[in-house]
Amino acid sequence: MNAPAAALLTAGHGLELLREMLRIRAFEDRCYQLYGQMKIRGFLHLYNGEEAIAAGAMRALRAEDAIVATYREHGHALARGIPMNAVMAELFGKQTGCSGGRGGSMHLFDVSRKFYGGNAIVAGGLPIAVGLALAQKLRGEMALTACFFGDGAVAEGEFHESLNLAALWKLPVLFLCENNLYAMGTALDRAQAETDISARAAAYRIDAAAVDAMDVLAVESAVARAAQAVRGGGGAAFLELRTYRFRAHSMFDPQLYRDRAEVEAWQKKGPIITLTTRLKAQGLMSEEDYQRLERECNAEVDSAVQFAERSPREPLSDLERYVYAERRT
Amino acid sequence: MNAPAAALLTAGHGLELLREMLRIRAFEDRCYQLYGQMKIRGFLHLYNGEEAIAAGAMRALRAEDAIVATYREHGHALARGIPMNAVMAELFGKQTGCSGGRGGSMHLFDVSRKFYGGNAIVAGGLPIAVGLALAQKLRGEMALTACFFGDGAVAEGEFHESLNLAALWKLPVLFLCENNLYAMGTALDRAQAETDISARAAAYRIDAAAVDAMDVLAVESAVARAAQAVRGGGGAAFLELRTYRFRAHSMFDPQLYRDRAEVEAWQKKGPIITLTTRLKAQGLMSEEDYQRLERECNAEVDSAVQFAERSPREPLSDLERYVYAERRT
Amino acid sequence: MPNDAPEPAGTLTYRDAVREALGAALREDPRVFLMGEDVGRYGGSYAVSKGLLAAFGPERIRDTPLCESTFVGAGIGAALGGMRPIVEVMTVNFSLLALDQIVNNAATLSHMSGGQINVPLVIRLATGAGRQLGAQHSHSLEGWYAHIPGLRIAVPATLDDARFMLAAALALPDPVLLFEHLNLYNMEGTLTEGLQRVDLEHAAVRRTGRDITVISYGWSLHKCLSAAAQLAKEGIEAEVLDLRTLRPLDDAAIMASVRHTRRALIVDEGWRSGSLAAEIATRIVEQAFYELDAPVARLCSAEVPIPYAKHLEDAALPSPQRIAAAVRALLAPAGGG
Amino acid sequence: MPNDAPEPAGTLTYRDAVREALGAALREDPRVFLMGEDVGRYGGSYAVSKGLLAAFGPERIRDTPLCESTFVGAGIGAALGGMRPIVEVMTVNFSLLALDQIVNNAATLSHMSGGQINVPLVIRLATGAGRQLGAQHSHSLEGWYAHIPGLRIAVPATLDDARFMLAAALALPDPVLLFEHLNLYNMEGTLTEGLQRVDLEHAAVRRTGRDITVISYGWSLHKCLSAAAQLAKEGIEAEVLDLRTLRPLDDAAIMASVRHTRRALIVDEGWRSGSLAAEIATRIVEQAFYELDAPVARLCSAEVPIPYAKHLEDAALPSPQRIAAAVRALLAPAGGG
Ligand SMILES: Cc1ncc(C[n+]2csc(CCOP(=O)(O)OP(=O)(O)O)c2C)c(N)n1
Ligand SMILES: Cc1ncc(C[n+]2csc(CCOP(=O)(O)OP(=O)(O)O)c2C)c(N)n1
Ligand SMILES: [Mg+2]
Ligand SMILES: [Mg+2]
Repeated sequence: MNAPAAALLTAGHGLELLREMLRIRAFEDRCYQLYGQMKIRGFLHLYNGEEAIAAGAMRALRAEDAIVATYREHGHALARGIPMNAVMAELFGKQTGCSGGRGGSMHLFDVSRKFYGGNAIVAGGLPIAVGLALAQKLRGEMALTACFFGDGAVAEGEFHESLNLAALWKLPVLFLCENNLYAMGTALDRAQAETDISARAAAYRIDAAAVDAMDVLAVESAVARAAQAVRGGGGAAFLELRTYRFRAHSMFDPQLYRDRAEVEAWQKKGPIITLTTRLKAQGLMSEEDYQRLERECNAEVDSAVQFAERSPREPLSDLERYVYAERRT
Repeated sequence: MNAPAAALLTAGHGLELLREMLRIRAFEDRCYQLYGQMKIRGFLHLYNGEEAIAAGAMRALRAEDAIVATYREHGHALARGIPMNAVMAELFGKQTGCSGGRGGSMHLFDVSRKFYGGNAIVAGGLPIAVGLALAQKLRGEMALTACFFGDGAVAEGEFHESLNLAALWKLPVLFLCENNLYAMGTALDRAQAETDISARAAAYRIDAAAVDAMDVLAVESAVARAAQAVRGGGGAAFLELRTYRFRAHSMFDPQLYRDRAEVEAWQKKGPIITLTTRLKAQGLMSEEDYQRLERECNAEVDSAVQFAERSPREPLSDLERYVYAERRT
Repeated sequence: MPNDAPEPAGTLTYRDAVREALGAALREDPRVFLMGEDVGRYGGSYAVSKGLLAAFGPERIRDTPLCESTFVGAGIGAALGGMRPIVEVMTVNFSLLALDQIVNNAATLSHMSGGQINVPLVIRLATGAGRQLGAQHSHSLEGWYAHIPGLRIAVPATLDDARFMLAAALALPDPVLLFEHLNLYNMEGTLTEGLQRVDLEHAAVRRTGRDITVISYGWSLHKCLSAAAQLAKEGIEAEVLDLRTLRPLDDAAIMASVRHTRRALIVDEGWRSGSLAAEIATRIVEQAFYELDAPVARLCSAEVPIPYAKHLEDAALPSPQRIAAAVRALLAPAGGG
Repeated sequence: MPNDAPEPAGTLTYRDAVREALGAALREDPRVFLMGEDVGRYGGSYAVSKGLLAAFGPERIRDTPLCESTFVGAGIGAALGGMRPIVEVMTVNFSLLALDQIVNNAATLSHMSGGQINVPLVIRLATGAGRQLGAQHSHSLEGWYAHIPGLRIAVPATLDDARFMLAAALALPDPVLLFEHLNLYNMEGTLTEGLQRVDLEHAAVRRTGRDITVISYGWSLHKCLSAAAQLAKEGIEAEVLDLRTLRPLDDAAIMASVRHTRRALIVDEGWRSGSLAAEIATRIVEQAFYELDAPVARLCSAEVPIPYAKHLEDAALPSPQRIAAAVRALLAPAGGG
């Protein structure tokens, strides 16, 4: 792993990152329950274990940057600043949801925050990110487009086409590959002839590095550094963020393809534990602080659930709205 | 270029290769005329300048190997042994054509020679080649699938997907990239962030080498060596065959994108001149031999044209045949 | 046909029936193999292929990387090379990535080669909406695929068809797409005793009636049957026709029923404009115009990317209630002309 | 609308008209750029964009590598990012490689995001058969695309539309696909004097008549007009309707004409089964059944991958002769019923 060393840690900084990860974790755990209660439906892909990526990366990005994510994007949406109420309401299919209830878990949008979705087609977001970056370049914006996708996406043709185009045209795309070692039940080495994903990216002459994504500080600093290079006009950059998914792929996955022991081993080095241990060891956080953070996050989730429950649904008469634009631009 | 050294040359060997290249050249030049006379229609992509690839590669392959080519495949069809009559009749749209006149220049087929086409979708043949090789492997055949495609295909997603799958599953595919530096009017360096195509292939852990494809002997020996490795169970191999297209992309191309001087410089080192010079220098061929070969090739073309002219067309009543298979298997 | 396959006893699900079909095909013909994303270790994203990896091993139950275009194209190539591949595209939504291979290669190779080549490839795809999966995971494109000459499109709606259509498809030298609606996998029932094979040519009357022909297929068929049961209580006898194959269409069966009932409603989960329902309606007009007592009608999905929220999704799709209402409207005294 | 664009004087080709439209759009709006394979240095594979690179430079006339899915997807992204991309997919045949981006993203993003997002993307595609290009290069899929909600499909058949539809498409915040038939590029004529804009909503009557409505679009329209001229000599007055946009369809114009003539023939280069012609026929039956004097008829391409040989290709496609014959058959005394 050739990631940059993590920055010197302050209590404020550390607690903010921890809080973001705890928020996401609390949100995901509640979603799991709500799915059992049939409040949330459709496909639900949880982010447990991978929180350091969204938390670390979003902190290193700027408001003017554009974001493209996948169907496993609750964490990205929350860390980007979409209010939890709007995200939860979306999962409830409510009008107050960040996509008006039409998108659901896999299609969170918030254009005011340049959050261009959730995309449920593996690798489908990459070309869109390339296009957003092309627009940024053509318009002379000092911004970049951050594109999140999984290790599974690396096998798709669009990965190849998009990396080549971004490199060829020196576009400000930051490719962020969340390598959690599995695409559904398919382990990386049964999907890729070359399993070193950052090496693959380098074959397009894109600056690429691998990062231990169980360390949120490593993620943050790697993204910050890469983003700086991209903003400086250096063209696209690529980070392979090595992580692990603690829960099943979706709510329908019996996890026949991996051992419980493997999951447990990874859980022991999870991003929340890792940061918590470090903060405590450095005397930057007490157990009390930690409890308080957790309580606050749970309270936020509680109130998001209440908000979602109480929110109205889109009227049926609006079913056919938005298929075509209503405003003329 | 890390191609193997060319084998020691005998007169018989050299003249056979030269004859094959001259046949192709004579065929292509006649096609050019026939297009002007509107005997041949549709898209016509000529192979002038690239003859060493088909001639050298086919000699190194075996009857049991399968072949997949592109829309620029007259040379491959002829060198594979499809009778010139059947190829010419195909271009005339006649019943005696190797595809019954339904395919035309871009869709030559001869299943008895395991020639699985002509494909007019750039990179569209690669997945098919992977599948043919999968069948060979599953059936335990000691055969491989040779897949020809251009430098333009390297940018397509199917290139990436196919190389990965062939490498991952260790399939007996021999990828033969005809790098003539242009995809229509798009020069390689305006299409690829990394212009070293064999390096790109190596990123999939496929053995890859670049070959000077103006030297038919180099092509032959490189293909023979790679084929041997593939047949030995080593999985896929990749050759980048460096060549140049002497004529326009197709009959509609005003060639705005390159200089006449560039073309002329390449013509001076063309594969026929190169081999001719060598054979003469080594005293293996006289000018008379050369003239005789050329006459014989032209005569073969003459009679192919006559055959095509005299052949019947498919009856109109057969228009809807073959959309679905007529035999049940 | 499966000789040595044990006859299933008693109740099974549609999922079980497809799995049995796969097992029988694999046992019977060494050229058959199954290939697709997560068909092996994961057990199939809808658990259809669960257990097959253990039974048949990784050479014949092949997990692929995510590369729809290439593994479908590889299926074509393997078919050319003498195998009988069954390619699973996890859902029809992802098949859009493989459309070039399906339309430009699988569908054309036979004709374009003057009949030298056959492509005996079977592609299985999950299809349909109704599970709140949102716009990118709820397409019903089987009718759309039926536009393409060179392809055969079949839709098993019953347990019998789920169990035996695969063998019928494998027996054909042409590319066949089999569409399995998500909502059918958990449907329970029993197989018809003694049934050994089905064809891919004929539609089937699933309920007889005299007042109107309701034409459908797949999951929608069951909505039609439930509407017909309701209508019967009101004294309306609807004949319900299961198309079974969408390409080729069984015109004879359609016209025979329509000539008998003189009215027709087509129910189709595809979007209305350019739907298969339009094709069937047009054929009825072309072939039986003067025998109609009312304009042919169709009930399709609303023309929207299918939304996530349940109430919106429900409103977008045909339902037994809406089917029954459409039938009643067609039987009401004609307006106009 | 182009204010400063010089009014073309005299005769021009359809190709020229498209090129002028591109030039005007590029001049007028700095957000517009053109992107696709060989649009720049090569001059466009049908020479449409010749000269634009010199005039507007490589940032705005962008040659792409061969990667249909990604450059179409990049067009979507650029549209989201505030640009007004015109993406050229060299021909509709290759658009199959980009179908996932078009159907799963361009067509859904607005609805799926609850209306937050627009995708003001224009995709231009050459389409059609008739040049002996064989099965993989002769698709007519514009009617097929018209099945997809969220897309707008327009087909310029005249010089005026070739010149002005692009601006109309760019003015819409939705994804618009513009299909240009290969055979039209060399068509010559003059622009209507003083015309400044066209809409993308209305069909147009290109010839008036009382006996039958012949409905078509694109290149086939011209075959219909030539059939109508022939029929007029025989005393049959066919009204010829140019659909102009295939999604949305202008039902009002279709019905108005059919109510007037009481007979309709639809001519469509797409394959018959599941054709746009079927959709139009069905709408006519749904909306004007009791006003029809004969069953609606359609004339489409034979259901074969289009063959290379000229006589076979000709036989596969609609022709003025076959159109005229179909009209005569419809006007013959009705059989049956
Ligand atoms: C094109 C496409 N093919 C298949 C699927 C089904 N599918 C959904 S998620 C997934 C695995 C993706 O794995 P990865 O990219 O590693 O992301 P992760 O789920 O691990 O975050 C698959 C196969 C899909 N959504 N899109
Ligand atoms: C998918 C696809 N896109 C575009 C085209 C149009 N086209 C035909 S040949 C060609 C260039 C291909 O170049 P290359 O692969 O280098 O082969 P070459 O013609 O040089 O032999 C293009 C763009 C096509 N046939 N298929
Ligand atoms: Mg993964
Ligand atoms: Mg080339």
